[in-house]
Amino acid sequence: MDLKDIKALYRFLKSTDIVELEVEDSRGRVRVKRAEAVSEEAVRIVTPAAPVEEKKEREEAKEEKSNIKTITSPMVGTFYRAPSPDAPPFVELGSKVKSGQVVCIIEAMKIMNEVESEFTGKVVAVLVENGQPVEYGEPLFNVEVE
Amino acid sequence: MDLKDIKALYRFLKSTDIVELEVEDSRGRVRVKRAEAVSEEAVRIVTPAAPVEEKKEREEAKEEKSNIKTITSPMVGTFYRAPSPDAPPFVELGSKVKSGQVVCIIEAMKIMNEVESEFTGKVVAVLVENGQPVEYGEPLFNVEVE
Amino acid sequence: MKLKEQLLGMTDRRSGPGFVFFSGPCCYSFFSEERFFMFNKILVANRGEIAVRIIRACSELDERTVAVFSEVDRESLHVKFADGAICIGPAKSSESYLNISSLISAVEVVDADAVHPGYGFLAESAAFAEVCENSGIKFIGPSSHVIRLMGNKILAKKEAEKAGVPVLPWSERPLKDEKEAIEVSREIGFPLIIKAASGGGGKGMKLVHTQASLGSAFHMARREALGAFGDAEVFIERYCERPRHVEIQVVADEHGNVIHLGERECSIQRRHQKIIEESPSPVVDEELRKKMGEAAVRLVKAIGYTSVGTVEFLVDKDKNFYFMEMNTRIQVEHPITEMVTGIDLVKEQIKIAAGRRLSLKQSDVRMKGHSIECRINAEDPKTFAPSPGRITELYVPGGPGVRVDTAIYCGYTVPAHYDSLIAKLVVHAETRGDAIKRMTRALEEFRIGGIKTNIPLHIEVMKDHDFIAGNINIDFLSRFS
Amino acid sequence: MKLKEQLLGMTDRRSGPGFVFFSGPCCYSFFSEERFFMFNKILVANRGEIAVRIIRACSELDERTVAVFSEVDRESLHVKFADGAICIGPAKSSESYLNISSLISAVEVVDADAVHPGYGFLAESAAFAEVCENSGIKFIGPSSHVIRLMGNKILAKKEAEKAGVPVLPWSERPLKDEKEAIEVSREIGFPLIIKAASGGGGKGMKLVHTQASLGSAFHMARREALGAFGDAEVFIERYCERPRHVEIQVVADEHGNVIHLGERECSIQRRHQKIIEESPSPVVDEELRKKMGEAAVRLVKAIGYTSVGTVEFLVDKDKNFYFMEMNTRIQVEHPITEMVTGIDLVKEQIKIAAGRRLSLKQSDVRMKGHSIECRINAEDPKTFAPSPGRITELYVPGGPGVRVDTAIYCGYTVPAHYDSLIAKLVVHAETRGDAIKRMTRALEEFRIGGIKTNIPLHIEVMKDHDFIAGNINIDFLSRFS
Repeated sequence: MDLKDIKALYRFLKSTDIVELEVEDSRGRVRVKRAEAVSEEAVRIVTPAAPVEEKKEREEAKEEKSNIKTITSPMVGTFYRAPSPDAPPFVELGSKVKSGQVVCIIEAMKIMNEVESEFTGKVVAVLVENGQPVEYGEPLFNVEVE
Repeated sequence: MDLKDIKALYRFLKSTDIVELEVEDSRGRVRVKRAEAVSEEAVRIVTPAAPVEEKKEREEAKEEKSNIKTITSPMVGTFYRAPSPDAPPFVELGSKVKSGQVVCIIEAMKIMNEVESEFTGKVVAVLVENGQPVEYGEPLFNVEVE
Repeated sequence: MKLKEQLLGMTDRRSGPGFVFFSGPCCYSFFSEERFFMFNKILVANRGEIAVRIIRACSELDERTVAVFSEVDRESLHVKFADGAICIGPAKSSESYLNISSLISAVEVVDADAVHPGYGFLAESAAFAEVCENSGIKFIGPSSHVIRLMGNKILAKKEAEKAGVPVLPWSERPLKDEKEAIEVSREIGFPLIIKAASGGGGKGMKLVHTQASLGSAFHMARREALGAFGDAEVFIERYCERPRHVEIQVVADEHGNVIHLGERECSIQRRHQKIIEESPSPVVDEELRKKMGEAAVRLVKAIGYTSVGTVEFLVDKDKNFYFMEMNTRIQVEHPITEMVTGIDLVKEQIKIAAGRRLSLKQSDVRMKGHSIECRINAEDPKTFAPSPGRITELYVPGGPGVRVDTAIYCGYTVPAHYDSLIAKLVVHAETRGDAIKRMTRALEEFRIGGIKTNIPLHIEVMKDHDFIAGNINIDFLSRFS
Repeated sequence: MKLKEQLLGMTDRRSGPGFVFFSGPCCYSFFSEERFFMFNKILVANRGEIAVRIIRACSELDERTVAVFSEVDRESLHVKFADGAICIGPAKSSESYLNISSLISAVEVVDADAVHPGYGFLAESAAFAEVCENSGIKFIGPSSHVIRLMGNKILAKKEAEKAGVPVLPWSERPLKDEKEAIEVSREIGFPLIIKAASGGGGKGMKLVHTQASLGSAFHMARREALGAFGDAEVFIERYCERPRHVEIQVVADEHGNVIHLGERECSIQRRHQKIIEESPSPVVDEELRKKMGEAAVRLVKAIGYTSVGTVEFLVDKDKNFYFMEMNTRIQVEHPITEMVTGIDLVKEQIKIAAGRRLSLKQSDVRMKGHSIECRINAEDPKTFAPSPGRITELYVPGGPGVRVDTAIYCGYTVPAHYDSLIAKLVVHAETRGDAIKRMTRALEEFRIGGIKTNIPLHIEVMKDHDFIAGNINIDFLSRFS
């Protein structure tokens, strides 16, 4: 932080009613004191960084609200988009799928397991490359439900 | 945190009646003060940890505000209220003391060390029994300063 | 946690609990010139402290590991410590850690060529070992044949008898009906025990005091055995009163070399679950150790056992010992043997699986000092009810002669789905007395906040006069509840 | 924390970091019938990990302890682990941990009858030992006479020569003036070293390459010695190029029994501060160990030394060894000797102070396996600047063969006032190679958040070709900065 920064900061502060400011880094400490102002809006205190779990919850919440559903892998194995190397994929990006329709194969212990869509809608994302290994619960396709 | 962040934060604060904000990370310390009531009560959210120091600070603050001062032991030793077993105590509860006046003796390694009051005022509390061991910094007397 | 990223960036997986690891590239790259890989990758088919234990051994051997985890174990330490990790199913063990096809599939997709089963779960599943054998995956343990043989208590006892290992008088065959049971009871006398052929570890046993109750006990035992093990076969054995439970650790390579590493005293049990183990045993002298050790080695050689394993004996008050069963895996309590012999059993087990020869002869084995293990369980010390939950505070004892094997860390949530064992506190000292003092000191330092543990019970035992005097048998703990 | 409460409720003081201890009464009450108190109470006149180490030893011996602390150390682990604690002064060491009258006064008011000085602070203060002797307080260490003798490097060298212990060619007396220095330099040759008689541990040394610079170096050395040690006496010694620093651990009781516990290799140093130690040394064979051990025992017997102690040697590339100095206290690196011998040095030290006889003969001492210690310092690994502060995250490595001696815990604030050593990570394994792998694994598991540490430097060393090959000398670390 040099004089230029400090001047810029001061110009900004002058335009506000902040009477005290304290910043410290990295990722630590912010302190702001304003001259008394009057406003009836509620105060919201967001505590910082509740990591993974909260983010997940938020994502889930978003999913629920939106009409994008995810088809996940029901087992560990290798992901195949088509029944055989020369056959066309079960579904393409943009394909319409129906609930119960086979969308891919997971090979596990030399057995080809068909994976069916639980949703009816349009495939809006293919999340795994053909022939790649997948773990249990790994997202495979996003489907936009009507 | 750069100026942009500070500006964004300020925009939010402006929409509220927060007059003081303190954030610290990670997972620690949030402090918010709203204008609200004219009473000076603060919304104090005390996140755990750092108990001792904070408490100490608060105690000191309280002490500073009040006119009760504490005389503490300058060394490890045995606390004696009088120069000899049959002599009267240097000070009694309610005695007036002057700055520099001897208030007790701490015996350390067979040497009698006189402890002087740093304050002028009235002894309002004797905190240690005659003949008891004391550690460094242990409170001995409370003195009400005029 | 994307599988692909893991598989690509194996060396970056060694991240710590809660925050990112700060060091440079891992040791593999450095040692690559001189490294002799025993296996390409070892899949650790377990969880908790034993998975961490195995990963540590592999890391010290420069062997790469892949952890498996159920959905609730995503934040577990074994996942963080392994070089790679793969989710194999939901929380329920039958669909994850006990799911053979899921595990084999995981081995295939991560390109592993060996599996370490740990203890519990599939460690003594002959079926799992057999699938590995048929799929060209090295099962780090004995052959499926031997697992199956020792898994049947009737066949195991017969093998022991053949090898000249003492057994308690018994029916010498499965019993078809009540009549046969009564006949046998005349020879053996009361009290006697009815045991399930497919039982083990204290499960499926009925103590019978009089002939009057023999009939109903026999039928109940068969019914329970069928329900619990899918096998109604039962047999009768003489009951040994207030025995000690003493086991011999054996190590056998694939070239016919077999040694034993002395005994472990495991008499402090609650409902047939060992709680405290020690080595050496306060009752086993050099002569008895030699006799029991030689008996265990005879059995191991007779059945062609390879890998580490344990032969369990009952020892009566006159120091007679009787074969009870063989555990064909690494034991929970293996660290106490490591402490007194200085031998790393899990490393040995992996080396044996890679075809290496034992580097030690029986005469090289020296027991030094005394070691005790306390199993720290997440449970109420009074009611013994499990106590899962988030660990909010943690202080792990340290200093001389203290070893802690655990998968917990501050902030970790102990899931409700699995065994309540969360840590093994192990001490080593010059004498038994010193070891008890050291264990007391370490238990008093140990702090686990947020859940209840049996640490207070362990402290009580360490201060118990009978325990200190070595007066223990398998009923010892009953007066602590 | 009221002193009186502590003194009354001694047994309740064993509370843990951050939360209240949950167990019942402490072991003292239980063992009281059979307990033989060596001392009434032992005052531990130190802080940090060594104070914790001593308290652990006392606890295992059923000896009661009183911790001392400065105002900034109120929340330190040694305060929490001791049976009692007393504040002895402000943060500044000269007014607390180095304040003899404050410590003696503390001994008196808490009714202790012995003092353990640890290392550093007053551990090698003949004055402190003498005050203890005159006050009827047992100083757990050698006599003040011996401390004073070995504290003077000129007297110490003379004693070594008398005892037939090899020393480097030297001036054999303190040097009065430049003329005398030049005379001596003709006999000894260049390069040579000017050392302060009252120096030690690498302090107060001047390396001189040519006669031209001898004069100014001599005057500077005298001036610095006077400033640093209050004693201008200096002497000249032949310079030994790129030596190894190897020391012998000795143990001597008050009945004339003296044994040695083999060597420690301490060549990995930064600015004469040891960073990594190991035992056995990669260069010391059985014959050299015997010769050095016998030399150390001769010196100890000659000066009438009692307690544990260390005789330090320089070893040149031809395996000649030369007496350097004697440390009359427990060393920072004592755990590696404990790991390979199985002997608890701090317990031995306390027992010796209580007048007990050694329970071991030289022939009973067996070194088993290999041990390494890494000193974990709170410092920037690049700049070596100290890094005090609050520890916000902590994962301490565990598992087989890993020992951690530390006074830190999660939430603890490392004060800026004292030494930056915050933990000693010690491993033990069957071979040196295994120990290096184990240390690497443990270092990679170790997580200390909130402050910087030298863990990355240690990991680098463990992966260094020369270190792995055992090619080390006291200049080894210079290429790591």
